[in-house]
Amino acid sequence: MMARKKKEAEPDFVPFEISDRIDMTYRYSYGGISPFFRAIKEEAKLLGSRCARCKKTYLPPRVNCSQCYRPTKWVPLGTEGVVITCTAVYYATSRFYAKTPFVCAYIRVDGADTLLLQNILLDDVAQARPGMRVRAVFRPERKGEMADFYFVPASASSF
Amino acid sequence: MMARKKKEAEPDFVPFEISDRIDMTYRYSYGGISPFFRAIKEEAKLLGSRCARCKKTYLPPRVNCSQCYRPTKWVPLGTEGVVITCTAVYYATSRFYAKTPFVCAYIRVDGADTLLLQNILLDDVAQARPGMRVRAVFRPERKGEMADFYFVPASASSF
Amino acid sequence: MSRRVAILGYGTTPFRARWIDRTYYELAFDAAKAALKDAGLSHDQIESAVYGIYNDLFERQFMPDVYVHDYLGLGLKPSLRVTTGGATGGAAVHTGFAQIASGLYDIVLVLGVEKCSDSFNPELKSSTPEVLKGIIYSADMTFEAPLGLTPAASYALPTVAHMEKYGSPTELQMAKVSVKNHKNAFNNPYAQRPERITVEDVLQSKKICHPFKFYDNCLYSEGASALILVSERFAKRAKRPVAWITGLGASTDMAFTGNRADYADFGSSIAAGRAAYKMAKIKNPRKELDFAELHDAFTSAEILSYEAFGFCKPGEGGALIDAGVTEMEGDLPVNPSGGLIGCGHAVGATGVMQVGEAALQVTRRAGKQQVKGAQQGLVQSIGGPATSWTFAFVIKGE
Amino acid sequence: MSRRVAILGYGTTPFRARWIDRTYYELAFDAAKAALKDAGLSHDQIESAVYGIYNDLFERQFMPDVYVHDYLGLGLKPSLRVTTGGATGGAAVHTGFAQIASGLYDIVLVLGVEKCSDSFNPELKSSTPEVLKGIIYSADMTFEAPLGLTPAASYALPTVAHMEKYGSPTELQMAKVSVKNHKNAFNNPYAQRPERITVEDVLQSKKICHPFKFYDNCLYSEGASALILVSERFAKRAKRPVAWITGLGASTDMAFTGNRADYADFGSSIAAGRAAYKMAKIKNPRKELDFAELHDAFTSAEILSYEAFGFCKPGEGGALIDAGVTEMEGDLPVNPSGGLIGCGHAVGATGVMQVGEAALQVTRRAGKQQVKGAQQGLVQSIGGPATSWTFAFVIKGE
Ligand SMILES: [Zn+2]
Ligand SMILES: [Zn+2]
Repeated sequence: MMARKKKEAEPDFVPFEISDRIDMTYRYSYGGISPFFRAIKEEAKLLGSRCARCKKTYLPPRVNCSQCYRPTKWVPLGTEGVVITCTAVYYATSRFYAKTPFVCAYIRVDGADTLLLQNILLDDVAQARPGMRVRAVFRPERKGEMADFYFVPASASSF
Repeated sequence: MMARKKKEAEPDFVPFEISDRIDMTYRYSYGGISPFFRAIKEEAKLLGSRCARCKKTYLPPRVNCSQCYRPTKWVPLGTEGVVITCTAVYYATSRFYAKTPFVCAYIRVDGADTLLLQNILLDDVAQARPGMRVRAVFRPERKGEMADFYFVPASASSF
Repeated sequence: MSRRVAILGYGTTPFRARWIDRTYYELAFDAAKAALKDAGLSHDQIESAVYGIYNDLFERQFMPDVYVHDYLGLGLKPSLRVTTGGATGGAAVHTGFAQIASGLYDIVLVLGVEKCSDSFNPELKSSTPEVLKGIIYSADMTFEAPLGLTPAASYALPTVAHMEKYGSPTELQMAKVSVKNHKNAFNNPYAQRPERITVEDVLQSKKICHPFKFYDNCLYSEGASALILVSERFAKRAKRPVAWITGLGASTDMAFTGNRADYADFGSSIAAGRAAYKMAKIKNPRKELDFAELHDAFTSAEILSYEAFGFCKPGEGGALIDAGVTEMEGDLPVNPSGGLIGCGHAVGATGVMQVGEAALQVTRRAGKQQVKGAQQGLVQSIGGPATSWTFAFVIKGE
Repeated sequence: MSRRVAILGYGTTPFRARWIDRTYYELAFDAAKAALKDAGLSHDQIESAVYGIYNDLFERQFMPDVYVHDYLGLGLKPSLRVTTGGATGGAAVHTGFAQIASGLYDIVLVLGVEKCSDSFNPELKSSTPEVLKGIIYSADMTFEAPLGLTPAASYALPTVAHMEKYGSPTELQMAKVSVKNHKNAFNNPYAQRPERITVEDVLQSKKICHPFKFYDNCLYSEGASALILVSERFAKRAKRPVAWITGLGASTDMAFTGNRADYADFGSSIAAGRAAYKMAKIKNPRKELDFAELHDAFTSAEILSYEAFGFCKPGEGGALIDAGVTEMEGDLPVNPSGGLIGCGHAVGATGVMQVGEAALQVTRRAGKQQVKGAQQGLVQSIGGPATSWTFAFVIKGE
């Protein structure tokens, strides 16, 4: 007993379709958070930003503390963390259609107070679980963007 | 005495830029006004839409009269008209950058009560003037879109 | 509140997967014409228009509202557009309410419209993945969109966090929401997808994004819905009972969602619900509400919303559907219209449609989907990353 | 009107061609922080936020407002976004006004921000033509965008129609507006392009779109501007005089512009001006207004606006600049801030900035650009095809 298709009224003329496209191209500046992406690209390192007053470390970083409106300072973070929540994506957007299935997870990197979204590379995507310890792996070729790294189970010997 | 550049404060870090792109592709339906574009493509003709009650002929056409909320009817229009206002474009968007200069004009096609934007092909774009009589010329290859035709001075022997 | 605001008219197009024979402004026209007829007004009497349209890429037109305004014959009258993701329709109602309550205008058109299915990916020969791409430009383009995030994932991540925290909802409980809303849609002549399905159909349908299967999703729709909001003066001239917006709440949670203290609850719905209940003087929503139209973009969203709006305690939303409380026969029916799962999700139109359906309920004009004795209902409009935005409304009869 | 609305605080970033060291939400933060400081409030006290951001393509982010809201630390407070082309800032102020006048909220942040210069065309190795392309997706995508329309053409077409109907403005009169606004900008520390130029410089500058030359255009800017609007109760607690929004008008003309009865006048500004004057009880604007901040996206727009707002009769706007009336030394200075030509046009921010500058004038805090004895001024925010939208405000001191 599957999808019952509703009968819909037919228009009294034949609709006419054309191909079209909307596009914009960028040289996008990361602005104040440029140091974060430069560190990923050039040093394969994760930087957080810390508000000394609120004792809060942001990752994703922000150069202003949203709680007290004071500037934050850059701090180096480790590359391990814990999964807070996660999902396996089986049906994706046209850009990622061919890459399914893959895992998206919110990870609390050690030393950070906030969660970072990242992919976790697993043999079986159904193994992703909250509570998993994971570590970041940086790709050899990096452009300075989030896709430059991903996570694997902390116990994994290599990927 | 040309542009004085304001001295602006330099940031205390080096901004980081990446290339990026946003795009969407379509098979766009003209919906209720499909007959207008089909007539352009298949018959090289202009159709208006007429409200019998308001005695108003729309071009661009609309299948509902916006004044009295009743349906309109398709009516064939001629291909001559008069320029109401016009401009010569010397600096254009990235899509039309290489095509400058060109003329955009609002034209009242004979029999229509509203104005239609179109290009006017002229030897010298500075010759475009309100009050000019113009006639539509359809390109031999047509896709069913506004760029399938353009206007020339009504007196022009050929283009 | 200085001035009361009534819903005098409501009109909607059917919600469909695609309206190939209508442009977005032609759809909007159909909805506006129906709402005006319902209100017994002519378009000349509209004093201001608020348009809710989510995503310019869907319409293949930036600033689409300005063309709708012309097409509706409202030239020279005031208008503006609001856009807040999936909550766009709710934001439009909120803005129309404020315009009347402020005394600026007495008769306001609130119109939501969306048309997404012109998007098409030529390589995949498919529309949906291209629509999803258009939505994901709304995810944080620096930190999250480049990782393949999807709209479903944006709901799945808090759902999994909620399951981790409370042990619920189960996939079976979620399936029951799908069965209920598909079934309710049979009573709604404008619904896109009424279906008789079983929980097994849901559980066995194609995996989309853990824990969601195909039947846990709403489908994207095209459609337009319109309301005529009026001040008390004009409401009193109506020849039939009208609906009143007696409570209104709004909240926007953190959209860099990793910044939230707790990821497992619908924070913006909790806050918006409290504000709406306070304004409507509702103390015990479970008892005082007769029905609710909730934003079931995914089945779990409806269950988490039961909790957020105090129909039950946190973590007990799954038990509520198990007990049948939110079925049409239960004592707090949820989504008599079929909701986004059964009726459809024409983004900018959705919140407007939900408020309109609630207005039909409290004026006893809801036909086959009428909840008996419906006097007061709740409407929720949510959107954004992990339901950042919520607009909540209490709609009451006379 | 039930409740009066005051401007308690204003803050802005400088307007610049590019803010390479700030993301859009970092710019918004700078403006919000400055406005809060000016108001003497903390961000915790904000009850609701209205964001004005024009074009998601500019920001390389759809739904950009929801990220701004989080970044400003306003999580869980209500927010929404309005977008109405070049008039986006005006629509945001209009919406913030309605939220307070309605009694829904007492303290509302109205924040406009725009960042367009990340757009870049790799073949042309240039930003501006790509920005223009992003704007033209707002032109009617079926009938007009495919013909190469540009934003300049959208203003040039009514300008030529006006010249045809009235024989004015002349290119020389338009040049005088450019000289004036570039000069005024020297007094504005946040202005992007103060310049000392002559009418010959304008007339001889590069042709852009007949009759506009390079110096007839505003330049696209990046920036953010913020207002703190408050109800009377909170305005009375202020330790210094505040500005009041005493008049407000809005109008949206036909956007399928060929449908208009007359193409030669700014219909939406005429209608919005009348509504604003009526509310502010202004009978003779030329005498009762002390200054105006008008939307000079192109020089002719300022002149046509003189006429639309009744500073002179239709067709006599050119004579007004000839007579020096709208110069800083004249009796009705227009654009003391430098306007969009001298200060800049950071689309979503522009209308907010203009209202803020007017508030500075009537509270006598406008520094070097202070108009002597300024008690009451007009602000115009326009946008859309051939200025479809106008939001007009009368700002008054105490
Ligand atoms: Zn802090
Ligand atoms: Zn008619």
